[in-house]
Amino acid sequence: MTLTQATGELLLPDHEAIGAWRRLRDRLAHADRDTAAAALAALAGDIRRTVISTIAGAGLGHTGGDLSVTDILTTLYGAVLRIDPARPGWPDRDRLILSKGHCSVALYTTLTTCGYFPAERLRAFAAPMSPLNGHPSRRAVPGVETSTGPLGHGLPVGVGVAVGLRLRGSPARTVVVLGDGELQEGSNWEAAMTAAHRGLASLTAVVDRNGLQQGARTSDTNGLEPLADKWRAFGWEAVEVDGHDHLALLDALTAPRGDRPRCVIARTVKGRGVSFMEDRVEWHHKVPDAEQARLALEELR
Amino acid sequence: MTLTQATGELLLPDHEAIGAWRRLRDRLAHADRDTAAAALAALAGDIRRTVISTIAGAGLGHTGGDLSVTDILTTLYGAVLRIDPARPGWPDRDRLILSKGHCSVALYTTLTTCGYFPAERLRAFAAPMSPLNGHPSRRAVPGVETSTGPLGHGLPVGVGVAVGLRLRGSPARTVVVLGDGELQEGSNWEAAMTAAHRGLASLTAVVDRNGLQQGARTSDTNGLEPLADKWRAFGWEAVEVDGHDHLALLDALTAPRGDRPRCVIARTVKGRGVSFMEDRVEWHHKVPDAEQARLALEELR
Amino acid sequence: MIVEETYDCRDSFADELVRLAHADSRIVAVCNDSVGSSKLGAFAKEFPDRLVNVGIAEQDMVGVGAGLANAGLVPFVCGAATFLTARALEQIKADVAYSLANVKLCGMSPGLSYGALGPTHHSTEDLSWLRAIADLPVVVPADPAQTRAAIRWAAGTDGPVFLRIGRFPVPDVSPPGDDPAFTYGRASRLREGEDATIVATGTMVSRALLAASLLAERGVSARVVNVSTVSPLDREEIAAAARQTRAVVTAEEAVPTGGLGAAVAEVVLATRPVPMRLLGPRTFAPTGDPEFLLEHFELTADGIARSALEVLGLDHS
Amino acid sequence: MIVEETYDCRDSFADELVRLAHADSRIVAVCNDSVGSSKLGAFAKEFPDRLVNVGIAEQDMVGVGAGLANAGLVPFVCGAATFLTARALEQIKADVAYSLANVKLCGMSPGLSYGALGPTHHSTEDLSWLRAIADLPVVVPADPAQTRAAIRWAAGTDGPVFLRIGRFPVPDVSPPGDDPAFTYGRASRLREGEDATIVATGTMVSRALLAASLLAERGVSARVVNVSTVSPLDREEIAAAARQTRAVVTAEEAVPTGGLGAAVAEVVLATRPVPMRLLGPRTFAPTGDPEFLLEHFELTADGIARSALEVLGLDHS
Ligand SMILES: Cc1ncc(C[n+]2csc(CCOP(=O)(O)OP(=O)(O)O)c2C)c(N)n1
Ligand SMILES: Cc1ncc(C[n+]2csc(CCOP(=O)(O)OP(=O)(O)O)c2C)c(N)n1
Ligand SMILES: [Mg+2]
Ligand SMILES: [Mg+2]
Repeated sequence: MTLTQATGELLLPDHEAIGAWRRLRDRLAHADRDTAAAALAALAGDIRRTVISTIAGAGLGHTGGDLSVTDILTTLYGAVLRIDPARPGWPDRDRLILSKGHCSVALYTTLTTCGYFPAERLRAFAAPMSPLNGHPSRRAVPGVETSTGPLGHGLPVGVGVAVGLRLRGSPARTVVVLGDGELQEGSNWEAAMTAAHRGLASLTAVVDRNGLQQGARTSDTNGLEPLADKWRAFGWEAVEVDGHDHLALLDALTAPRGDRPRCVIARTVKGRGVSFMEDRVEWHHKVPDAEQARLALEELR
Repeated sequence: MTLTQATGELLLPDHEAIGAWRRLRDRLAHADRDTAAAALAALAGDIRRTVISTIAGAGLGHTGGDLSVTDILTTLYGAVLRIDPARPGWPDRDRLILSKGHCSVALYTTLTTCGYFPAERLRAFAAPMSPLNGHPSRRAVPGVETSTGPLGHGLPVGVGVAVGLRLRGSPARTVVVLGDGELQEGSNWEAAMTAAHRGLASLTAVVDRNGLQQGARTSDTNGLEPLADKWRAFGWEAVEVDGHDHLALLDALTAPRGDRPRCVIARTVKGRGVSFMEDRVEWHHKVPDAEQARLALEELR
Repeated sequence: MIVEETYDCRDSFADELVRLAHADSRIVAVCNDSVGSSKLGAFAKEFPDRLVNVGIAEQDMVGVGAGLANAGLVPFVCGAATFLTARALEQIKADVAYSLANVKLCGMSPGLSYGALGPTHHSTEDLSWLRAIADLPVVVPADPAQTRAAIRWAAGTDGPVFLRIGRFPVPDVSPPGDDPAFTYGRASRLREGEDATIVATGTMVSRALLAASLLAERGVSARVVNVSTVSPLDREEIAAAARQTRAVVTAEEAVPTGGLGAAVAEVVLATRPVPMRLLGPRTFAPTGDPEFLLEHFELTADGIARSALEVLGLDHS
Repeated sequence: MIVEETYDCRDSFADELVRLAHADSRIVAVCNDSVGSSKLGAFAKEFPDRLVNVGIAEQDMVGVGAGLANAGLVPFVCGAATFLTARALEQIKADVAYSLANVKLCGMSPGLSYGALGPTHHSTEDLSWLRAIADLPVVVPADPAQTRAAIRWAAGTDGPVFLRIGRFPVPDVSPPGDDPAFTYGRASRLREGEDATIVATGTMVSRALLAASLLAERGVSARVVNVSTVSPLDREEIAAAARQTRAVVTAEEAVPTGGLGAAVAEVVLATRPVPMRLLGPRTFAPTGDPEFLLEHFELTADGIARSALEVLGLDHS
């Protein structure tokens, strides 16, 4: 098969970053809760700052959703997922699918903190011929399991991964990170039904419940509540946590499992960490100008 | 706009049948419950027999689902819907959308009992150039509000109708009849969410809960239970009734309404009324041969 | 080089829709959490009850549109072209086209206009997808005047329509005084020429005109035809091009082998087969802004002119 | 008239899939409550754990296919062609083609084969829809031998494929001894001829051969080319037809102006423009069984032969 997308330079592993990430994982494996919380908070802070400068530099991005999902991704990559960034194709890796693909910058940045590719490459985000386009492409970015961008695609793919891993006898787990507005897409409920029917206990959905979608509050657009009830009626376990509390997320993501898929509804704030962005719908895809970026970075210090 | 589908002869109102239907409606309006039940049962029997002979004659049809939905359609057209078969375009008519469009023969037959077109025309079902093809076409069949056949289309359209009628200040109501297997389509849940968000109290969904889909039981394919909980979690009123009990259906379809859409889960038996078809998956689209048709008609007498 | 003023046709669309909605209370808008990108802000303010935002749910959006039409309203169903078409194609086929529902589907920001948001957001397949559906007029206005005229026409016509509303900035191309600037089913000849014909649609029309100027400098006389109704095609105008000029180049911000290019090719082959070149993206795009991507796919005045020379056998520069 | 034996290619598909699944444990099947119509009954019996029936949910079906591929399996995703494509087109674009997922999409019972079930069940737009998507091979076997060979090829190739598996009964058309009966990307010349070329795909290939016989009786020598890979097209074989014969007729059970016809037209125009006629349905079908509908749309040996005569300018019968 010939790839018709010119992807410019390949993204290759950053072994130094991989080493640092491995040390972090080791440290966290033995740390007490306070130490773990502090380490993850530090990592999240790094990621948020890079998100801001990457978006400001490229003049493109979905700032609000990147900042609301950061702590979820930080917890997953920092302390939960069994992965090997040096071998993105390792058959028994845990899979993370960012279904809300518009928050690619948070994902790309998180992937660099694991060493999938060097952080410098983020400067090419959205640049001509760059492998890093506005939405994650499986063709071009190691660590990206499936190309996302259109909403409502991640959960069906995650269901297929989980079914496939079970068939192959793999212990790997599958996590799909979803937007809340995204749950208006019916494809999610098709997949939710299938996941429950098949008892996919290795599948976790994390909903970034920031209460905002592109143009307005979810509750003013097409209300989702009672959201946990919806998941339960579709046969899932559902828990609600503070989506900016790394330890709460960690607990929800690692708690012992029954025979059902689990949904973690992570209550978050869109634009989290930057006062003038928090819970403001216009920051869905607004790009900070130089001054706003400076202020944001200051607040995130 | 030119219609590119050759539809053969037009279907025109059958004024005699309209008269008979009007008399039935008048009678039912003043009848006690036993009389009403008997009248509707008689009508349903007529419809079932015509369904069998139409399908056997054409060599095409979805016998099982036609027989499971018959009592629902009988109740709706016989006693609930405010319609005028002489004026299928009357702006304030109640709308009935058969989302499970494969059960066209039950619908076509019911429409003839109201006089939308003469019952003789059913003999042309599936014949070359006939207006009556295997799935109801809005272009060709008076009384058909939207073309169905692909599953999961009816409820979104019904939502649009209900929103539109409300906007226009019309008192008309909208009823969508759905298959149970059909509810695996996510488009239904998109529409369910929108209907609840908009408080569409004039919208009713009736689920033909026969427990079977095309190839197997719903519970063996992609289980739907707890089904009422799903609708409730999506913001609807939900009631369960015996889908072959005309009075129970009538009550559920006419009970006073709050400010929410209502789902009537009608427990039915696929192939209802013909012993060797009842609850047998192969009768989803099996066509009775001459002997089977004879036996079926005998049982339905 | 003269820098012309350019416009985002979504603005003309939005403005005209509000104007029409004042005059006709049946007009409603439906969208998928795209009030901003569909430019429905003003509509929402003026007619809050007549905007049905179903959220991120394109199948529902199109079905709701068909239902609104059934109830006697005139819905303009607006969403990014790629999601509207890719996600709701069966609804477009069954609920709208096959049901002959009076629904105006408005595919916003088509082609490559989402730039670095990538191929998942580009709508380059939509013309192929929609042309294949019977009884669905596919209309692609080329500038603000055509956009307004097309919206007016659509609102006044009973039946399904797909309107492709550009986001990529374009200059005026409609001849002043041309009223209406859009006539359903009719292509317009914007420049006469004898050697070759450039048949273009949407964003490519202004580039086709520039290409014709470049070709004139090279002594080549190129006709320019603006096809604003891609389906059904104005067969006469294309047949005239095949009869009267020696080569045809098509240009569109869409996969050409199912889009405008394919439509024109059929008529050329049935009339007088002359050599043709079909310009348009055929692969997933690399990363880059829209201008970069148009260049990447040779969808520039230069690229069009070069193709015309090649197909005329004059490319020995 | 000799009555040839005819076959439902779904049977060959099903049989070959079971055979392959015995040899390769990575092969799994995915379907949308279509175990019967996709002929997966035997597969289900032999490999109950390897059949993922998601129910009536095509978006989920294709997404699940992409996920299974991600997990290292080789999914054959089977559903009626129209629902698979119309309902899950964005999943096909994003999850399969753009993601280069190793998914084999099997569109069953395409074209008009659902007969009187009507236009909602006909899949005549699918070739236009899928050809527009980059990096998605579109394969249309013409008989049992080609079906088996195409399935084998698909199973052994890493990447997305769409296979259009016919239900309408067809006779053998592959030359005996032709092994493999299907070669990806290559069209096969089934009959030599100098006057005109009939380019056909799928169910139309046997009718094209019959048409060539009818034409021979009229003294017209018609070449017959079977295009079993519709995308990417075998440009050389089509270019040869354009160079060596004076007219081209295409025949397919699909909207031709975005399907095979359009693909062939482009090559003809780029090589040596000769007159062409594109046969295939262009409207929603009336009611009728498949045989009736094929006649209605002139997709018969007679219809093809008549078109060839017309395009050669010999239709003064
Ligand atoms: C199918 C589809 N429809 C529309 C869009 C446009 N879109 C991009 S992001 C977005 C809002 C997403 O909201 P949410 O899921 O809540 O994400 P978050 O708040 O985390 O950014 C929309 C509508 C899309 N990407 N895909
Ligand atoms: C989108 C779509 N996928 C698949 C089909 C094929 N199909 C026709 S009927 C049917 C089963 C329907 O089951 P259910 O909704 O339970 O209807 P009923 O039991 O009342 O016949 C299927 C899968 C279809 N018509 N539409
Ligand atoms: Mg959100
Ligand atoms: Mg059922």
